[in-house]
Amino acid sequence: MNRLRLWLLALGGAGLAALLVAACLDLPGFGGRRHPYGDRAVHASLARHTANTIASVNFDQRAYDTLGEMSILFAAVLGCAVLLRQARDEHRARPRPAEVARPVRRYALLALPVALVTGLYVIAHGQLSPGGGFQGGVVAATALHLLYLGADYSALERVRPLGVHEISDAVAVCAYVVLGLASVLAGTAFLANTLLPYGTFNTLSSGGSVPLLNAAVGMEVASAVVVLLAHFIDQAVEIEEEHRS
Amino acid sequence: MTRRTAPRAVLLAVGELLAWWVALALLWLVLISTVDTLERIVGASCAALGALLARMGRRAVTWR
Amino acid sequence: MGGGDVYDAVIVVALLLVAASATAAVVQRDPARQALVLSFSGVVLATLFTVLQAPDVGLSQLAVGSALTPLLIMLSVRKIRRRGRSKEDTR
Amino acid sequence: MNGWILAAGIVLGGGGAAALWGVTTGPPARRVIAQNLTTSAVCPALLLFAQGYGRPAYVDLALLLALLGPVGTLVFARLLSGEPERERTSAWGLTWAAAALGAAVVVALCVAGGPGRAMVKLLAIGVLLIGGNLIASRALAGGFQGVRGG
Repeated sequence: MNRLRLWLLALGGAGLAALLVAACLDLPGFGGRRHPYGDRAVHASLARHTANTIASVNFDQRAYDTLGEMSILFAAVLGCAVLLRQARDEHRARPRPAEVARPVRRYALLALPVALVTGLYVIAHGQLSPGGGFQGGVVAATALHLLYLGADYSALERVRPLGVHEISDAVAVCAYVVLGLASVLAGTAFLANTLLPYGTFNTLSSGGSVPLLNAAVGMEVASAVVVLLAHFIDQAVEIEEEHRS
Repeated sequence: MTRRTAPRAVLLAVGELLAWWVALALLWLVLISTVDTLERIVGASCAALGALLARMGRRAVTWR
Repeated sequence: MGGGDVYDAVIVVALLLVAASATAAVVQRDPARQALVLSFSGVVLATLFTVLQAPDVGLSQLAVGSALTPLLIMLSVRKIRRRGRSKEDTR
Repeated sequence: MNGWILAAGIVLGGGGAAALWGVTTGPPARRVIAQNLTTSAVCPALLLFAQGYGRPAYVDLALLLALLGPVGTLVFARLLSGEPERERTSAWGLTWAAAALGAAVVVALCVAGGPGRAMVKLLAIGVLLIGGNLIASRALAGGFQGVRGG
């Protein structure tokens, strides 16, 4: 049976390889001068005073796709929360507090605020320098878990109220949609960047609604990752099955 | 006048928060490229958030 | 080595490292050790994106691949190992 | 002939190949040390790229790696400590060499960049990188005694 599967894989792989080679033969040269999409994206981004074209594409020209990406993350974390919840035949065993070397604990307590401020910096400057809501949100969420690495899980639970993060996750998604609806109410298209003034180039207030959408996505990603990790750590550290004797 | 709201404890708490706030505000100023009023406002609020989290983290670890 | 070749040479170095680390990740069977190789290949992949002038994507790869993915994998490995150990106790 | 890009390529190639060999072979304790050294090899390379390409915005990548690299190693040090054999191979020589490399690159870039906020940012990244790596190797050398509950 295994041999048949290998043959099937080989056949499929050969077909895919042939198609890929055929497609690559008439690709435009690597690093050529002609970029029709790039030129238009950069032109639209500069017209709306957004220094980072990727942020302009993400949150202005294709903001609707980012709404899709955000709801994918929201649904994924929701799925994890449902799957990893504590079942009936499981009980929570409080783990013994772990002893961690003093310098490691001091580093965790020191790096915790620095990582949070760096995450917020990456979110806030999404439309100026590389970064944005997604990257900064993940950094801010990872910063919180330095407490789990530097001390133990009970310390993390004291600092991170899970209910607040679940609510802020939902609020952030709604904020993104409401920002989109605002432009519909004003008579233009959904998520169109025509309401707010574009501000002066390369400053924090430039780009119209791009920084606001960036902040909403940043908040959503940060709380979604915290909720996701909370359920993973619960399962790995606290929840244990009843021992059927 | 419980132990936590004794003037000395409040002073210590405010001192710690202020120290963290100043350090994180400086870090923000170092990170950004152009400095203007809006950057300072956003930086000050992010530094305040960081200082709050730093204090909560320290108390969560030392509280046994 | 001409002036412009350095830029291409660096792209080749990054590509080779990504290819080697990805193969090593696939070959490795133990999930805990695979997480280590994945963490390494994430960092090298972020460097490849930087070299190809895509810093946003590189930043995303760094943010997710350096601390979040290893944490998720290692927590799952610990959960499976703990369940395995409790099964042996009860048998 | 862009010297910065050449230096970055050498640091990336050399450090990356050594770290890859370290991560894929040998006992788990040594693999985690190799993972720790990956951060201290690739972060200076990213700094050199930022200088070589003339884009100060790329420094944020090195900042993020200097901040999250040690966190990743702490994750492995914490959750991998369940391994049966417990011999502690802590390669302090390698760690100090990597720290020296990071320091040298940061100093060279500061000299090239000249005084200013960018230099302070570089120094901050250098401190984060070297401090983080020393703490991570300290954690690997027995920072988590008997972490069963986690």
